[in-house]
Amino acid sequence: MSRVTLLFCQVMVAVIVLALWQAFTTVPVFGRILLPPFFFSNPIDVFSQIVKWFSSGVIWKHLAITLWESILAFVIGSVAGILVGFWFARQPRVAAVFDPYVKMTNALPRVVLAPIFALWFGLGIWSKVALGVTLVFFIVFFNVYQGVKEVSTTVLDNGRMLGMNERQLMRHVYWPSALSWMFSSLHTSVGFAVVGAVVGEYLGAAAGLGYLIQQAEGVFDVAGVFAGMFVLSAFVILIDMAVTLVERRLLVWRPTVRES
Amino acid sequence: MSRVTLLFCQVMVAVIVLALWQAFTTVPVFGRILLPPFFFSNPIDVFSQIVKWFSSGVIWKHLAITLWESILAFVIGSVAGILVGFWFARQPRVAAVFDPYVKMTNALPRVVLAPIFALWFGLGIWSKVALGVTLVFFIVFFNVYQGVKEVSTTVLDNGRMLGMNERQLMRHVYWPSALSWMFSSLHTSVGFAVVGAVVGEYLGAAAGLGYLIQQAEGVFDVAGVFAGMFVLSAFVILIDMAVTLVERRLLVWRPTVRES
Amino acid sequence: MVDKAKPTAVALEDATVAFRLADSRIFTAVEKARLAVAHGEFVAIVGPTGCGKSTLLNVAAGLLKPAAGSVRIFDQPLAGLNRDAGYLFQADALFPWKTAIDNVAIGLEIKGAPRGKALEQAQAWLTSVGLGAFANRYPHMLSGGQRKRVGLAQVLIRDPKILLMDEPFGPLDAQTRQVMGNLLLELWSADRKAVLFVTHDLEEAIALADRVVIMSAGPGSRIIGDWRVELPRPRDIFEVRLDKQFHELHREIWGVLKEEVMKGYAQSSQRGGAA
Amino acid sequence: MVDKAKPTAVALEDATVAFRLADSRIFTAVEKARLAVAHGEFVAIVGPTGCGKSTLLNVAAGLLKPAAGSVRIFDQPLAGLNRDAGYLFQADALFPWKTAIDNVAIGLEIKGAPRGKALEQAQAWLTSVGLGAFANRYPHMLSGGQRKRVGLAQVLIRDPKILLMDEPFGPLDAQTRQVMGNLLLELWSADRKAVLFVTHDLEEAIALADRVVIMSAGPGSRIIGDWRVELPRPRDIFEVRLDKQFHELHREIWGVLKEEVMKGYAQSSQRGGAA
Amino acid sequence: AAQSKVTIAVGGGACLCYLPTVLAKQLGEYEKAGLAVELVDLKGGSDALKAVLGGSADVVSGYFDHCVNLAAKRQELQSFVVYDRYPGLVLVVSPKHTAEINSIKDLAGKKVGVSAPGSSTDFFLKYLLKKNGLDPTSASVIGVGLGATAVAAMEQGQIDAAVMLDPSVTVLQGSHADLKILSDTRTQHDTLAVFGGEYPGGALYSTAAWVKSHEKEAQALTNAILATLAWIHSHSPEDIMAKMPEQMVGKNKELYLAALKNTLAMYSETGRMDPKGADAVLAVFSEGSPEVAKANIDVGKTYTNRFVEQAKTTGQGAK
Ligand SMILES: Nc1ncnc2c1ncn2[C@@H]1O[C@H](COP(=O)(O)OP(=O)(O)OP(=O)(O)O)[C@@H](O)[C@H]1O
Ligand SMILES: Nc1ncnc2c1ncn2[C@@H]1O[C@H](COP(=O)(O)OP(=O)(O)OP(=O)(O)O)[C@@H](O)[C@H]1O
Ligand SMILES: [Mg+2]
Ligand SMILES: [Mg+2]
Repeated sequence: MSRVTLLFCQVMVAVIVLALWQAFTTVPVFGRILLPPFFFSNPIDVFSQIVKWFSSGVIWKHLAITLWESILAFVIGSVAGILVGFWFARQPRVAAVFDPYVKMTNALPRVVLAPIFALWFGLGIWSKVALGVTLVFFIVFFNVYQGVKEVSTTVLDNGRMLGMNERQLMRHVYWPSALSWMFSSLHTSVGFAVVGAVVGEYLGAAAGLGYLIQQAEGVFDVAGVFAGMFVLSAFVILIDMAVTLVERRLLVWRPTVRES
Repeated sequence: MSRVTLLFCQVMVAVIVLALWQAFTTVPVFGRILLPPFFFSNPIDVFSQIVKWFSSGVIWKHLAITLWESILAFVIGSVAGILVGFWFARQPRVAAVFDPYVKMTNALPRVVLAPIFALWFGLGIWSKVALGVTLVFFIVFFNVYQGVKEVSTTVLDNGRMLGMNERQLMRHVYWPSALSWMFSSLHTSVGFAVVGAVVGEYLGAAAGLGYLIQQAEGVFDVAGVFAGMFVLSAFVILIDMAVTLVERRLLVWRPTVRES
Repeated sequence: MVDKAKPTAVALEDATVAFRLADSRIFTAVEKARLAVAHGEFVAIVGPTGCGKSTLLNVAAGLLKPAAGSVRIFDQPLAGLNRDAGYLFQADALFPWKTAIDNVAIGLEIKGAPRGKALEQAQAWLTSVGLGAFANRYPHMLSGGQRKRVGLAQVLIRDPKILLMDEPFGPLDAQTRQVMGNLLLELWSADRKAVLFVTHDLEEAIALADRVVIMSAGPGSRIIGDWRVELPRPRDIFEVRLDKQFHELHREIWGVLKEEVMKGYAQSSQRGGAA
Repeated sequence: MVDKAKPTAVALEDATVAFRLADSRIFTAVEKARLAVAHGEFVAIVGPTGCGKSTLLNVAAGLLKPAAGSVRIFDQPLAGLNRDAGYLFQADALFPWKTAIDNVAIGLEIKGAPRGKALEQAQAWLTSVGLGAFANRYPHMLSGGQRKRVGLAQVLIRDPKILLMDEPFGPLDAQTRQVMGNLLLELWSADRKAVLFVTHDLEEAIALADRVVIMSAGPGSRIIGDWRVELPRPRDIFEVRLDKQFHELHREIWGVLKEEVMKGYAQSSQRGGAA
Repeated sequence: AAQSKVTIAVGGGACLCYLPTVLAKQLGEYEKAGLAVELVDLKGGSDALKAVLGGSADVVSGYFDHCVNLAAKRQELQSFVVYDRYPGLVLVVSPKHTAEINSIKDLAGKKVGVSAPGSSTDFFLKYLLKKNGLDPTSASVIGVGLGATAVAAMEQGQIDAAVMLDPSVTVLQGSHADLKILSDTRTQHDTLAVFGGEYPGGALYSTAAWVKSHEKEAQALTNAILATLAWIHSHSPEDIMAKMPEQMVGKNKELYLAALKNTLAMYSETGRMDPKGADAVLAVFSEGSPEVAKANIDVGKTYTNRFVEQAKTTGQGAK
């Protein structure tokens, strides 16, 4: 499939979804409006809201804050996840001891922790970053942990017989071998970083997209809510593209899959 | 490390953490209480709250509801994630077209969607299940998708040359090969299923642990909040153990890692 | 050279195979290979390492598309996978999540054979490759030679009309090699499959095959020799080596081969040279 | 049999190796193996497939702990990995994420050699194994024999005091095999490493080694023969085969080996038998 | 002179009950009083309060009842200016259940929505039930929040009734002209009927320690709020709406205006705490929470009118 066809298909999907959305919010089906506008707004309103935000420029400040929070959460969370994942995988005893606690921590509802984050990190961006980090960390951690354990035994033995010490094994064997696991988790966690930031703002903030969404929600301005979410999603795609670029660069060595 | 030593270490970790917690909430360090009891309660209060819940039996109803929601969210989310993951991995065109949309959807703040879930699924357990599903699905999906693509080319070619059709390849090649990816994501998503359920309850419910936690929060009963989270975490460990059992059973064929 | 009476099982017509390298240069591994294997014919391919033998089998299997030229299987142009062929890969290709017996039985199960019967036959096959006692081992618990033999049983149990074998006896000791060779010949003579057999052992090639094909050193490797082996059938692999004709043929082919190898070695070891 | 003057590089003393199978039965692969390789000695191990040759090398490398018996390296009991040894594995063990040249250079880089110098030497090594032109290929772009040779260069560049080689020339054609064999002998005679060399080619074993050791068929494989090869050094692998002494030795060892193989084959192919 | 910086944590900025805090900022009243104020929006009153207790904000703009509630936890909070004289809580019957429920007494055994269990709305419900001779636990309480979830639940009749705030009430009134309201404390009448006096809603409060050590700031805040209240009562709802930030008004201007009109009476004219109201708060909470009932709280410590008095004597709004 060429790039052009692909783009065309993608645009078609968007068009169809938007058309259905518009139709179901305005035209009754069997005497009932399937998507009540009170909850779903409609694409035209949402679009005009987005246009207004961008043309008036109010959005930039909020967007910048949210993006910055997301990126910080993503970077800090994934770096921590990678480090701890490696550490656990290489220290099976430590891992065995802490395993249940890690899993317990992962099950804590982050929303409930918000006041504690506010206590520790204040009401500025850092409490939102912390919320995002608690989501990203676990996703990356579990994958890296598993990825390191999946190293081919032969290749690992070869590294050891070549005289690699723990640090060198890490760099030349575990790290490249766990890369595809890591990237898989990074793709998931890009979204979660943003979710964390927005939920953080939603729970308490003075600016950011989450704040905008909350304001809109408070006055039942669904178009505003959806517009906020759209802008968000669009920017996630951008961050994800950056991740994909890095991935391509680091994984050049993989055989390209044969066409079937 | 024998099972006994391991258990001992694990218990020790818990004891130390609890002791520190107790100490920091009561004894001032440099004239300051590090963990203000208003935010952190203290282990003894939390413990007595848990005991009270269980001895009076009030907890069972709430626990049962939350567990049931979590399990449903976990099962539905992961089955859907696995199916869609496989489908996308085997249909690269479909995957290419929908890829940006999946990523966009993953970045939607679920909390904001709560009203829509309430509208569609009511205030009963299903709206909470839906919230959990939106978390679990993406985690499992991304990993299964990647896992299927990571199949060794030689083994895949062998399967194809042995005359396997798409269904048989799925069953005999892709599925077993993607298993360890899948389980890695399942371990992550157990926690997220619970988080989804609790957050859902937190946003609107008549029962469940999230409801209990929220009630406690409303009257500034931090011990109650922590007690709720503890009970939750403990049960996550149980679900995770079930997952691990299945994993062990399905992955018998793997070489056990050599002691280094 | 092809027997006109029999249909052609595999025909490569001026097949050229090229790979795109990382720096997006093109590496031509095989150039204009022309090879026809008649139905029931046993053809051995010998050539210096890296000349393109595996590549040729991949083309015949339909796993690789030639950049130019065509592939015909039983006189039909090959589109997609070659469904008539069984392929024993050079690399380890067993399913790591299946025991030896399941690995062998899968070939029958795919065709819809009931599991009980498939297992029974698989056990018989394991026994004939000398692994009856290892039925319940997972591949990582087997030695290199044992894995190869499980792979052999996996391919043979399906009874394909065309056999593509890439160094099937490589990691076996000389004695086991002969046993396996005789097993293969027995099977082959029973219902005359077309066999494409890659080996580095010229003696083995002559002892087994109807024709021995020699490839030149790569890149752009070609088929540079094609000898008919007129030794009488049925043959015993060990005894046939005592034949005078055998020795003459061996010397003749070896002369060509040796020169080719040295050429290839000289070429490919230069920095930035051919590749 | 060991030369008393030289220190012993590798000494297995009644080493027994057992594996736990999936059904938690114990499979004894090697039983009471007793083998001493003197400093500077070249020992070839030959034996039926699946007898435990690779297992023995793993023990000498410190990758496997024997269930009973001990391993001594330069007269020190081996705890953990054998840091003096270089090991060319039977299976493919190149780092798939490194190009051929990086795969070779890594051996030096680990020791702290500057990258420029390591690459330079790696290129030289690639050239001597005939792959100078393939320096920038990732392993999956190489043929089976090419990968093996990169592996060979990877091990040799480190110049280890003990060489463990598991069928290093398996997937190579006869001609390249000889070239590689001569290369190995040249290196070895320059600074007399201790070499443990597993092969299925008895001629190769005799042509290269000071001693040829034969293992019995498994399970519970033992070392059942140990021949000293008194052919004069330096040898040319091809020419040494014309020697009369060579042929006598070959016949003698072959007699023992053949019997052993047939025994092993009969044993292991019975259902539920040995394994 | 350098302005003092004050961070105010608002317990859900979108609620009309907190409008004066936001409006004061829009009008520039804080600056006039010599303060640089940052408004931070939190999900709810209790989150705002925690932010202040944790030290990340200085002052809460939220419901006064938390001061009483927390006195039971030995946290000393003190309100210094009250801008809502009625609580604005409305007990609404779901349009789907209008027929079955005619009075509070009919709520026994029914499902009633509150913003969250343990919240002010919850206590209000329990108090009403008790006052009408029912067991406070006789209705089952469901947390539905204050926003769209609550509206959806009401529209679909998933709950029989709910305690709501504006603008949600107005939204429902907009689509159901015959919406049945059992108690409407946006009005003086119902507030007096239920609580026997004015009942404080939104107020500015902080820890007693902060108030003591930041007299100047507390005074300035009081002045700003008083000035804003005066402005509110001297302008039309349209004028007020025009001053509010656009994202808080949203696209549906009529809705906002309607809600604002419903709410206007709620805003205090004096900023004073009515001592009877404070006692009523204690009574309400004693009803729902045994802990508060037991705690022997001195309500007098939870508020002070001295800043309001001071403002009166110097003339409203520091000039
Ligand atoms: N994916 C690839 N990309 C680039 N070059 C490749 C690729 N696969 C194989 N080659 C090159 O094509 C040539 C032929 O490879 P092939 O594997 O067919 O050799 P072969 O004859 O089977 O060798 P051997 O006896 O060592 O197995 C080699 O030079 C190899 O380097
Ligand atoms: N992990 C394992 N678990 C159980 N059995 C094993 C394991 N590894 C090897 N074995 C068994 O031990 C025996 C010796 O294996 P080994 O790999 O040493 O044989 P080998 O002599 O190298 O054979 P080959 O020439 O085929 O490579 C074999 O019978 C094999 O099945
Ligand atoms: Mg090959
Ligand atoms: Mg071996």
